[in-house]
Amino acid sequence: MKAKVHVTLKEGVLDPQGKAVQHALGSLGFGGVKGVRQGKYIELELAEKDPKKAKAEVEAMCRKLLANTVIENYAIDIAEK
Amino acid sequence: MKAKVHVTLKEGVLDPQGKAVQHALGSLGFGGVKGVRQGKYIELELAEKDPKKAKAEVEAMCRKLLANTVIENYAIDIAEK
Amino acid sequence: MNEITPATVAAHGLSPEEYARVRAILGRTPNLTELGIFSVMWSEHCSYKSSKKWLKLLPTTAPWVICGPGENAGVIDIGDGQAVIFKMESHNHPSFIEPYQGAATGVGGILRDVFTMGARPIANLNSLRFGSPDHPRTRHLLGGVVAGIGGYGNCVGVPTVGGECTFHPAYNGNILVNAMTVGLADKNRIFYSAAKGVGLPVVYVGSKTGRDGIHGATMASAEFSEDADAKRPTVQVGDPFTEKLLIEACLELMATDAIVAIQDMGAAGLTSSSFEMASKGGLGVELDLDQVPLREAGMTPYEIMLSESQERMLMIVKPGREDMAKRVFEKWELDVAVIGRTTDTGHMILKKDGRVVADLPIDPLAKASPQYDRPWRAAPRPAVIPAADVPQTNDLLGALKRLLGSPDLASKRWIWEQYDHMVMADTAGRPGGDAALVRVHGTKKALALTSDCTPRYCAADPVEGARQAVAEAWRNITATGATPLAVTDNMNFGNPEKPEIMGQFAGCIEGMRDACLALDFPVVSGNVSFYNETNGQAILPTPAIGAVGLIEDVAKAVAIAFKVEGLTVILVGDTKGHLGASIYLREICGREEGAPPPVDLDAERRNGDFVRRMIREGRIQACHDVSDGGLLVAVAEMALAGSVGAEIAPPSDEPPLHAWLFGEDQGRYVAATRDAQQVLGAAREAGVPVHVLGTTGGQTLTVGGIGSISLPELRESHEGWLPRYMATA
Amino acid sequence: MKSAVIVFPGSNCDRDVKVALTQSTGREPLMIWHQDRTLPEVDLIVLPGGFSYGDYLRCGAMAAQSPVMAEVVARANKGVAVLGICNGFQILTETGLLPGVLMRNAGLKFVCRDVHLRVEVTDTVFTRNYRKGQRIRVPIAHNEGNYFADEDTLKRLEDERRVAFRYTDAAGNATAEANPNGALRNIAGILNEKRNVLGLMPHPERLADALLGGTDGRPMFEGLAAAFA
Ligand SMILES: Nc1ncnc2c1ncn2[C@@H]1O[C@H](COP(=O)(O)OP(=O)(O)O)[C@@H](O)[C@H]1O
Ligand SMILES: [Mg+2]
Repeated sequence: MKAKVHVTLKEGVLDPQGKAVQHALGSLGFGGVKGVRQGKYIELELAEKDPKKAKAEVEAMCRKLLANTVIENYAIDIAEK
Repeated sequence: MKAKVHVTLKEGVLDPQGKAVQHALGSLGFGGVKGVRQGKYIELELAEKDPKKAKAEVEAMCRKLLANTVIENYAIDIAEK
Repeated sequence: MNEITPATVAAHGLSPEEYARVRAILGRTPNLTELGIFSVMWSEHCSYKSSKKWLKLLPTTAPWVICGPGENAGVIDIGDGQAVIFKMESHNHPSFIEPYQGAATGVGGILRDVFTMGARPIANLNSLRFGSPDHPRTRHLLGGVVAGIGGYGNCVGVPTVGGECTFHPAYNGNILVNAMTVGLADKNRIFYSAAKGVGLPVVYVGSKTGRDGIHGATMASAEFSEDADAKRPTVQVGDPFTEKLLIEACLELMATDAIVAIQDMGAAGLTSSSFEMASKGGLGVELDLDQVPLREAGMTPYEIMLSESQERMLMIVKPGREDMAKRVFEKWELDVAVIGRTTDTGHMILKKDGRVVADLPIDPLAKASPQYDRPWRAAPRPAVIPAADVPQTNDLLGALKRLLGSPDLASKRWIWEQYDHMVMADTAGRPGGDAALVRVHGTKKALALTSDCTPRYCAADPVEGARQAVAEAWRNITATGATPLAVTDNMNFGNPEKPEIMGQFAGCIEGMRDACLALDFPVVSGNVSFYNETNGQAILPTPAIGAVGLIEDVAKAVAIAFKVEGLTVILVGDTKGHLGASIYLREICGREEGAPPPVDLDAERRNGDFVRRMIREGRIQACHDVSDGGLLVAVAEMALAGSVGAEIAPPSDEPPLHAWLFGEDQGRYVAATRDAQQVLGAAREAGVPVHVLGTTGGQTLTVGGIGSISLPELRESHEGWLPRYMATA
Repeated sequence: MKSAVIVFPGSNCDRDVKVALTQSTGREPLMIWHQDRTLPEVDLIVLPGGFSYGDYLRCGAMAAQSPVMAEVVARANKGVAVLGICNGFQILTETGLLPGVLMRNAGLKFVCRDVHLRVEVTDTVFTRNYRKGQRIRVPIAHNEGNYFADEDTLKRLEDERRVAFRYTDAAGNATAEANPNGALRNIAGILNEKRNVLGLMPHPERLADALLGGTDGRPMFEGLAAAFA
């Protein structure tokens, strides 16, 4: 199974990176860009064959390691290949 | 319009972070995890109303700033809200 | 929740009596915004209500002190028209909740305290305490805190040159993260926080205000319980890049005559900064909250006033200088806005959407802030443990190896290599020695910087332990050849409402006072962090001492390393063999008990002054004070630092060998000299006890009559522990 | 020698390199703000270390888009000497003046310590005062110094003798243990084809003063001064 994980900052949490990127885009002439937020995108392959169990496993990984749940949310997609 | 951008490392490019995450998952007891790759996920809001034009604009942002095309690929999703 | 109920009052950390006082001052019931303001202004963190009475006992003056406690940081004179500005501050609770961001924002906060006074920050230090290495959270907390300190300090480009890091189960539920910043300023260009003049613009600069850390100050003033997780959303995220721009922009504007007063927005953000500036200047202030740059839509006055968003400053500027301020901050791409003006009403008036949303009298609020004389009880002094009652292992060199590889004594290289300790290209004495040496840019002079505390001594005997903490800081500076000048402190304790905790606090103040007076080492700034308890379990009393010294010619300073073979190794100071509360007793005998080593402040001063003089006269080539672990540990550290061994001979009679090798008697230094005869002669004249220990050379450490151990074997133990510990998940 | 140091928001070794240049050449460099679109005539342009734009997004990515960089690229292409130290190296790869990228350290930690380097080539204005094969000690301080390039690029760099410095042990051997960040082939610094652009992760400006513990960085600045005397 393949898992795709999005880790994003919770709403209201300051995103210094997003802020700087937004600013830089502005100076590069891309006007009208707002609300830039930068997160992480993680792909992994799992030995687990059962989608339900795979999802539960990745959930545990997110809570334990992949996401900092104090300030971050995560979303998991499980796919066949 | 809202744009979602995935920036991922090209195949064949070493990913020290992904490797370390994989290793850490292993020592946390998550066996059978392979092929961990870590990329970036960027969300932005655009003033542009036309989806085609919006996409072209974000393409330009990716080439100029958001991705380093020597080692990274990017993928763009444009959504209504 | 706009109605003020007893539950609302309690949720704001105000006691019913305090709330009654609020109502008496206002002559009415406060609204929620006003209550919020009272709650942070009267929090322990901002008002020092339990500690003020005691802090007054500390000596704070000396001819070289320009500004003592009361401002953002302390200021001392280092000659040639220059001043050093420094302070230490805690970020314990936030770091426990989110170690990376907690520690990072701790560094950001203390940097702002220093550059707000006009100084360019030139060095950071940090004093860290973690729980037992076996505790399941320790590794994660340590890794996160160190990465956070590095992440922030490295990015702003201020070298992190020193600190300390020890472990004890008492910190399992309450780690300590104390950060210190040292800055350099022109003596006649120091900025203070008192507003002067009516009708002057109040200017906001830095990052936008978001809903970060609302209630941070009250959180720092409350005890932890198991539901600490529920408090998570108050975590703030640091933006070191913006801080770096803020430093440059503020220093640029400070070079003009635009600023009347300036204050960083720290704990309690806009509330305490505006309040303090007005209160110190005896003025009123009127703020238009619609002008405050906001990050999020729909923020209420309550949220705007209590937000602890980072990287923000508040200034009062001269009339007509708003545009100049704007130009500078816009060049650095920072937000800047005039958000109000000073008044002569003595009131703080907040407006939003054209309506008055709060109206508070400033003076009564500041003056009537509660002050407590909390009951206290001194702990009984533990018995002195005679060396003869402590078993001697038959493998003394094995014991040395174990001590060097024990968590408290193991090398902290793993930590400091994650800190850029060389940026600014003035670090003449890097981490790993006694005090770090940072050259005063463009001169031959250098500052010697250190932070010290031995909490197990303070737990055993707060008075003696605090004397020791001050003495050790003084000694670490002296061991480089520098003259100790002044102290900042960070008093970390449990719940002050408990008499035994207040007893520890009172005892530590007494000890610090004794030592600071005897060593001419005034306290110029500091911070108190109470309520370091989880589920009723308090931390060890931890009065961390940060200190600054000065050497006129950095070329004369010495380091701890044995670099040359054939030097005579000497010991300065008396050795009685005190093993009570020692590392040997704990690590080898598994006992944590007994009175700590007493500090003879007269001897301390005599020995230190002698060592410093010998260094300045070029008679000593390497020097290290003797502290944790005792004499043999000190000699081993010197050998490892320079990769040159030594052979030393123990005395023939008293004290017992293990007590001589591992006793933690105070006021001692190990030095290597090529002028042994002159040094011994000078010592005799000065009435300072000096013993010849042996000679440097080879690749082993040899103790006569006992045996040898190779430096690689010792190094493996000393350098290996922390990386190995952190590598295991 | 006339030199210019480019200052980006977040640069923090700009002053350090200014001091080193002034000490070894007797002449102060011009400090150029990144917003400037013009550059005075100079012999050497330095992109200093630090955290331009906080190292956010990718190290050097935003700085590479600064107004002044277009002019820096133009000068480099005309043969003006350009030296990128640490963050400056990252900026040079982001502009394409140098090939490859600097990725996160293999150990995933910021590393600040002295390392040993082997000087691989001496036929450049930057390294002419060193001996070929000389082993020097210089500090590193970075989180992203893990040099990566594809095989073809690496081969070209080697064939054209464009690797300027390699991480080695004290004896001068480029071992895996001596590699502080996982850089391919222990690469610490590389040159462009014309050999007038050098990017390196270590900080020669931090060890150019005996009081700071060594002077192995000094020959780089003295060599430059001599080249443009
Ligand atoms: N958290 C830390 N950050 C930076 N340096 C540290 C830290 N902990 C320890 N060090 C450094 O390690 C060395 C030894 O520390 P310590 O044993 O506390 O010294 P001492 O006993 O002389 O006070 C010192 O140079 C100190 O600055
Ligand atoms: Mg010491």
